[in-house]
Amino acid sequence: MRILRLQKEPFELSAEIASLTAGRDVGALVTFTGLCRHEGRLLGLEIEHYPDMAAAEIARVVEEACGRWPLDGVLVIHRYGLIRPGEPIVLVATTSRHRGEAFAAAEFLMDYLKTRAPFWKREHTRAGLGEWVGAREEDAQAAEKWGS
Amino acid sequence: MRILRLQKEPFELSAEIASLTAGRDVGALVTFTGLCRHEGRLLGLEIEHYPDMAAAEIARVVEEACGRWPLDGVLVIHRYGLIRPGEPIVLVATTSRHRGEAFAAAEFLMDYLKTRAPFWKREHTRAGLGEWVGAREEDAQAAEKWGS
Amino acid sequence: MKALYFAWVRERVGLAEEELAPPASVATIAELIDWLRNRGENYAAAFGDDRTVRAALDRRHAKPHERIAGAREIAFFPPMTGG
Amino acid sequence: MKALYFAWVRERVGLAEEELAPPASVATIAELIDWLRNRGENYAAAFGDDRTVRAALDRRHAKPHERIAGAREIAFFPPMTGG
Repeated sequence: MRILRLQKEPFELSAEIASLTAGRDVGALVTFTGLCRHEGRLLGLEIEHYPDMAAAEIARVVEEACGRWPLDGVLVIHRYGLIRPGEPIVLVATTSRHRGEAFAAAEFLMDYLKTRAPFWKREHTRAGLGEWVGAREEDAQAAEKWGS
Repeated sequence: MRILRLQKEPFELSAEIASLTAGRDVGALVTFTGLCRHEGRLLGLEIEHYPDMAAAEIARVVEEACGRWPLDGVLVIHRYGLIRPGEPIVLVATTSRHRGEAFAAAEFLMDYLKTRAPFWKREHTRAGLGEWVGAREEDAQAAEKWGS
Repeated sequence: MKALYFAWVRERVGLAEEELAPPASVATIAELIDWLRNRGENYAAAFGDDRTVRAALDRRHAKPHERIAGAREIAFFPPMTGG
Repeated sequence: MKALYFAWVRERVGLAEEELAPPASVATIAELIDWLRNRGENYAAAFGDDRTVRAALDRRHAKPHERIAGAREIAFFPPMTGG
């Protein structure tokens, strides 16, 4: 079971997880949700993306994860457009027989998506569209730890 | 924010996560759900526990995790009694500013709970209460990787 | 002291809990287990020959060499399988 | 070939996309970037002096030394900040 989606709209964790696990004999489920923070000043984040490449790149990263770990299910949802504080930006979920594999695959997916999926965040404040969010060196390092 | 609970009743992922994140400026959320599998033959799992020690041990493991990683929130719910296939047994959730810490803490919590929290699973089949589930050597190894 | 038994240790002993009054010569958890083994077949079956059975003193995990003096509650159980 | 620009590369170039027809001497991505830099201030500002700007050929990440022959679409963008 693989569910990969790019969308503008918010999503709801339980409903998404239900579609990944319904009718399946799942033992271990790991989810990661990345949320938009307020940080005391943001009205939101505006996320620009390269639609066709984003879909293709997410599919490639999922393919890579499925080759590394015996996963029963993988779900990746990434939003674009304006995202308000408290709203989810990205959801990754993995199901597997044993938890170690589900944890490793979910973290791998996030590390790879961060550095390979073509999305760019921009801060939205009272003054309007502001600074582009800079890439974090830690994200590049996190992706490197998985080897190539 | 720390939420630690032992309960007989099922729980619902979204509602539990909402209580961990509501009104907080959360950036990264990792959840682990352990579910009862059917395995083509089980009517469920009966979970026996040592109530006072289970609560104390979960609190100690959470304390240890909070000492190792800068977590904003931790949630641990563990059920006991009869659990039907498809139902959740355990939920661990961590929130943090960065995802690496939330992932590490959630996996640590599960590895420690598996080998330290006093719960014992027994298979429930058509023939009645059956075999006690044996401890997995992999679980002991998983806990050891975090050092002491 | 109060002894608690869980899971298959409880089933083999045939009791969920009981009061124990070991002689003063029984100082450690390992010595208490040896003393219990000699109380009957049920205890011998529960504790077996190896160290599979775990113990907790006053709701904290404890090793066989630890002393039982002062503890109000000791629990015996198989390796844990929660989570 | 079609060129796409994203995020601050798009803003500095002043275009989201355009058709490019570089001379035959422009063989690699790095050479295409050098050629673009000489087309105007906006391109020079977008591509800067270093290699911060990333490229994709036909929707796959590509390194500066890779050849552009045969590609229908090239995209230029800053390091990614999704997730």
